[in-house]
Amino acid sequence: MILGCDIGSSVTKAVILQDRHVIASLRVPTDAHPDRAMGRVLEGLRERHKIDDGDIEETAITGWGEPRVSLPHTAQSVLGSLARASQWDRPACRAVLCLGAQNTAVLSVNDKGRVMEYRMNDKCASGCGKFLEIMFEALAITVEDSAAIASASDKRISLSGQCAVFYESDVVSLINAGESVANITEAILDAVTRTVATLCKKIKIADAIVVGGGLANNKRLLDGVGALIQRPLHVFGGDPDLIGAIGAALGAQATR
Amino acid sequence: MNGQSAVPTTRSSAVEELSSLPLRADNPYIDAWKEKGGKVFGYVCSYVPEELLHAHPAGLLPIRMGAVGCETTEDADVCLHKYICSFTRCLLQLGLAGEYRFLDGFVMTDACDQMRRTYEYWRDEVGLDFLTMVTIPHSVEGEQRFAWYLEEIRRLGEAIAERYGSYPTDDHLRDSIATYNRYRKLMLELYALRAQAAPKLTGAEAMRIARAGFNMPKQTFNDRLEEALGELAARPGIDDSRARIMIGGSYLDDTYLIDIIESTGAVVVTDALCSGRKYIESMVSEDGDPTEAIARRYFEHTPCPRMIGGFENRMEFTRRLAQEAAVDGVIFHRLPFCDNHAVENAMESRELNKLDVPTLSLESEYLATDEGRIKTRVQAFLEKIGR
Amino acid sequence: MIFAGVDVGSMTAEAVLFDDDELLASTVLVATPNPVTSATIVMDTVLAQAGLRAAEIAYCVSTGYGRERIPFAQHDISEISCHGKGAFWADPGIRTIIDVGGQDCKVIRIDSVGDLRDFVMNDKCAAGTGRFLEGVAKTMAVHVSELGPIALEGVDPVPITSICTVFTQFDVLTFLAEGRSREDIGLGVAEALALRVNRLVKRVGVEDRVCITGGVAKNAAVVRATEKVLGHEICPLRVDPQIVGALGAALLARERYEKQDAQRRQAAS
Amino acid sequence: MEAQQSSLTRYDHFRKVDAVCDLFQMAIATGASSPADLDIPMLMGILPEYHASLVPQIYPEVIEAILKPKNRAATLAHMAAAKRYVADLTAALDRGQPVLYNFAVTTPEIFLAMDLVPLCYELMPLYIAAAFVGGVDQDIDLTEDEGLPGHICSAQKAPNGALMSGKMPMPDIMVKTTVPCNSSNMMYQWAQQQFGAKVVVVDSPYYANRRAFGYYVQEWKNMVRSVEQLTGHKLDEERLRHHVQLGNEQLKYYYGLQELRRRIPNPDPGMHRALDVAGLYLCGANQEMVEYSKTCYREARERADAGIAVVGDKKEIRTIWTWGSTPHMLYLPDWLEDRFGMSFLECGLSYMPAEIVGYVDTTSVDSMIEGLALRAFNMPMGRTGMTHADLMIEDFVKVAKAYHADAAVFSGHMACKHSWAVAKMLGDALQERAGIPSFKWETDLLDTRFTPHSSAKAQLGEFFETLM
Repeated sequence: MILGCDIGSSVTKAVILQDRHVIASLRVPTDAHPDRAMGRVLEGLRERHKIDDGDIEETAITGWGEPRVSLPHTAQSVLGSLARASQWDRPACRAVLCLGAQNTAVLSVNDKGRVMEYRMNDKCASGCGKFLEIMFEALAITVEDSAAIASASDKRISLSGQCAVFYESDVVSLINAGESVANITEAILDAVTRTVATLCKKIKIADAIVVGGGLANNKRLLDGVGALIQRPLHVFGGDPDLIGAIGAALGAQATR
Repeated sequence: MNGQSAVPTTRSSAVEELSSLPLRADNPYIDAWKEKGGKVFGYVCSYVPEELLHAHPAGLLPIRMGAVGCETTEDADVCLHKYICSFTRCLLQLGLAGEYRFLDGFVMTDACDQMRRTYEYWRDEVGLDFLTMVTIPHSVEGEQRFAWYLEEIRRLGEAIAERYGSYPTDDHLRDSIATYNRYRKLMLELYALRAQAAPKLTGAEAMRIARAGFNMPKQTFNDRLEEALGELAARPGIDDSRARIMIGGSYLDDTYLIDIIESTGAVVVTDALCSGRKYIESMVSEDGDPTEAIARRYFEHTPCPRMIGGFENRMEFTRRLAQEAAVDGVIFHRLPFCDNHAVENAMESRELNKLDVPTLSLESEYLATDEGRIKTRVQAFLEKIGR
Repeated sequence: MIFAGVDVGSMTAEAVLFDDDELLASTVLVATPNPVTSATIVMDTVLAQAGLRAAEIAYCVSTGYGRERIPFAQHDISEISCHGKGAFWADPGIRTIIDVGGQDCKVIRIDSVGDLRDFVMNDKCAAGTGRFLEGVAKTMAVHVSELGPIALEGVDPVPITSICTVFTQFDVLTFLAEGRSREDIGLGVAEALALRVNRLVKRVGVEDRVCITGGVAKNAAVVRATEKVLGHEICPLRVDPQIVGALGAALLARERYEKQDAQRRQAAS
Repeated sequence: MEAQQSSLTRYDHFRKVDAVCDLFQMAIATGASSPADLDIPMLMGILPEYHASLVPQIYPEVIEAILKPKNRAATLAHMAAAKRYVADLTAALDRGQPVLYNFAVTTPEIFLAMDLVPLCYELMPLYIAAAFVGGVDQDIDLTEDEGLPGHICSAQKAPNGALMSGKMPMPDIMVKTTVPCNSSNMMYQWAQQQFGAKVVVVDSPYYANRRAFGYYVQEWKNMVRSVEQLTGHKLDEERLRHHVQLGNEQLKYYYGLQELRRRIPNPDPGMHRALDVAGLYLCGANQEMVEYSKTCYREARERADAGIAVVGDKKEIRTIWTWGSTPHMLYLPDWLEDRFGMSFLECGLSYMPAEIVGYVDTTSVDSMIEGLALRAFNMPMGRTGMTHADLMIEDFVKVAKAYHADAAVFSGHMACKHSWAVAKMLGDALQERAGIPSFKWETDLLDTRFTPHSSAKAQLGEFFETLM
């Protein structure tokens, strides 16, 4: 059994991989303390999945919290993990898009699973989950509900700008001007869709893309990106949020 | 067919027609021109000698390209990083999206790094029948520099001749010079109507009329403008304006900023924009070799910050306009990442402040959506100058 | 005679009632996404507090982000002029006002009668605004009002390197993960904010006396850090620094009313 | 006669650069091979007070890098050359010679031959930023406080701030080639207005053809005439020949080193690229700079002959940096060498094609000016900005192939419109025609706050880890 963990800044995702199959998975809050999060992971495995620490042959970790974990582990690169997990899920796919909380990343992979090219969002953070969170806070809606709310929109509005906070003031202006929440939500999702599509177009993508990360389940976003880049998008099998954790575990397995 | 338009003018008011001319694919003049077999040439900079294009016997309609109405830059952003100015990206976006499909040719300059670096994308990704560049020295001092520019212009003429046959004769050129000089004189009259104690039109109207001038055959535009001047002169002036404002900066063809300024009750009575007064100021000499005369006017009288050593002249120009129009304050606009105008505006602003002319510097994207933030600054500026 | 000022910002809304020379009542509320709703609620609240009715207000001026759409205001004035006026009333010695708002940071210079002389606002990037502190507080799971007291206890401030408000929250998480104390992080954030404010101050220059308005003025750590980088004392105001904009609006309401009244009289005579 | 304060102590930038040269030379002279071997308290005890006060501000990572055996000799030689340059400058200043700031895309030979003080406007801040933590950040702030925007190139924001705060002497004349950018052209106009300097323009035409070059040579000749008229200093043919010969000799080793970097494994440490950039700006200034080039060449040659790689026993990832190095992270290439096996072959600020530039013909004043003009025409940034993007793209595809590169790093400088407009085409061309991936990251030449070191390391680490 290999424990794969992806320690994000707010949530830690963990999977147990056995013979390349996921036999257990869980999510725990990180609360800025990767070590404590790892403790919660092990505890959850024991209690909910009856997996003892001793059953775990190896722990592989990726993500923001990795350098801050004192538990013995192998470190796995974020991009390498995404590449491996996508190959594991859909061996024919040669590209991955990860829509995470802090970062948006797109990468292409060769037939050996090696990363060929990648791009991540630039300095100003528009285009990531955090950005959407801030925007929707101003509208008092959640990221989860946004796609459904946006579906009722009846007007196209363009948002521009670079800074998430200034986008937010544009959003406030729109509210101020009496725009409907549906239309504004659609405008926000549209802006993010375009940013993500532009990022994807910066690298060469031959065919289908595997999409992982917390925002991969947002249908409005995915359909929009797919239409703009004209490539089929496949949501990472099972829970797309686990893509990093599975990739990390696969990385450890590959070197055994 | 040189310059004579077939589009019937049905509207009763010339002002109304000119201030609402549809752009690009919806522009009836471009349609009519193309239908008659004419070529349409776009350009983006005040250093492109329009007379030379206009005079061509093949019937070239020069239009100054803008990107009003562009809503997104997602494709251009694939090519150009966001550190490239948004006007450049919006324009390329329209090119990539096929909005400039009707163009036969595009004449660029190397006047600014950002625009000139999109040349290859226009060449490789957009595809036009004719694409070239007129390159410009960075100083007007010294005959060798003028000679370079003159040769660039001759080469442009030769390249067009090679592609579309025959080179304009001196008579063609003189006709064009006359047409353009008339255009400039009429536009200066329009500015005079703005600069009156009770301005006859708003800054937004003036900008829309000027934009029509970028997008119509000049003879037709001149005739309509002459009518429009009559209509405007007969109007009552705006005698309740809160403040008289001049705007300065680079290329601006969207009334966005002026609308914000004028929504506070101020009137934009003049401008020192590259797409405004700077574009129409000073005539081409009607004597001597016409090509050389055209080159002289464009090279020496276009006050562009790219010219090192030209600051005094540019400042003098701005000062003169501010005095002529008796402005209460100057609002400088720049696009983010525009080095030329960011520094120029700061330098001019200092000089104006020394003369007790209050200034405000604003930065906004070409596709601005930040009305609230700009309006607060403009309103506070007016409050500051006691208006 | 009653004059009112209402200031609707992106984070909070304030209302002030003013009776000739006396500050009658003031209210600060968290803003709703709709500025008209915010303004209405905050005005109703302040009226109730003073035991007055809306009809008793002689003149009302609105300011702040939603200033143009406040139906019960007769006039709107930029928050820049209002902050100048309000601060000047609270302390006639004030010449420089630093207003740290939700999305904007402004430095305002006023003259010896409280009129606006010059101002500068942050461009393009929200670093150095109230949002910056709010995001950090959220990341640290404390209320933004607790940030000041926490930061005052800091001894070894963390270096905040990111210029981006969104990314700073990420930096803060990293510091927490590295075991840095909340106090040191709070202090690092206060110093980073002060540095950004100082950059803005330099663009218009500074003249004593200096004050800070807006909610951030209540953050003692930011005030202290700003004093340090500025080299000028930040003078405390005798009113709640958050109501200064609304107060200025009420004062300008009185000015406008009196001016119009004088004109009316002149016309009548 | 009253004793005057010497220029060396009067101008902070000179004093600092001079002291850094001493400190680096001393650190290396101790024989220590890592900072841990240095007896800091003992050294602090023997250092002059000013020098000691600077020690805590120096990047420890830079000390670590320069003490490594592979970097020692070249650093020593470079410091000697920089020290000599500062000494010559300050001596000339003390004699009351006019100060001429020359833009980085020119070289100093002509001005030295006119007995002027040729100060490369952009160079002192480069040295300061390389050695000191947050080295020129304050100067950059001073400039921005004037109302100039952040996106102006820090290579001009920093010296402008240094002039404002008296860290460098006021200019009498500034010589500016108009290539590469709007940003620098505007900042020289700003300096003209602010400091009353006379700006002499060397207009750099668009296009890389014979017509353009003919025009450019004439511009150089006109510039010489203008500077002579403005200063009353005549160009001395023999002095010019002397410096041109030094420059030629320096370039001989420079070109040789470029050849050596094509070898596998690469024998030339990456940290030298940033030093080479400074070397190009000072080409022909002094004998010591020739020695620096020679030292780099000799050491690389020895390593190449012995088959020793600069990346040690790591698997080498041969990279080209299409923009440049990041001066405020002087140690970065060294850090990447030792950690990831990255070797730094060439960058946009070091690539100057020998087959085009060659050597300056010393026959006559005309031939020398022409040769120097040809070099400036093709200097880093000059070549980048001179014409259509194709030239830059062809150059890098060629370099990638000739140097057997495995990857390209595009360290995009925020102010550089050229590179940020070309990045996509360049990356595509490198992938399609040279088969190598490229990585793009945003940085600033001199401003350490734009992309903090920790973030830069994390981003680059991610890339090289993925390649490993």
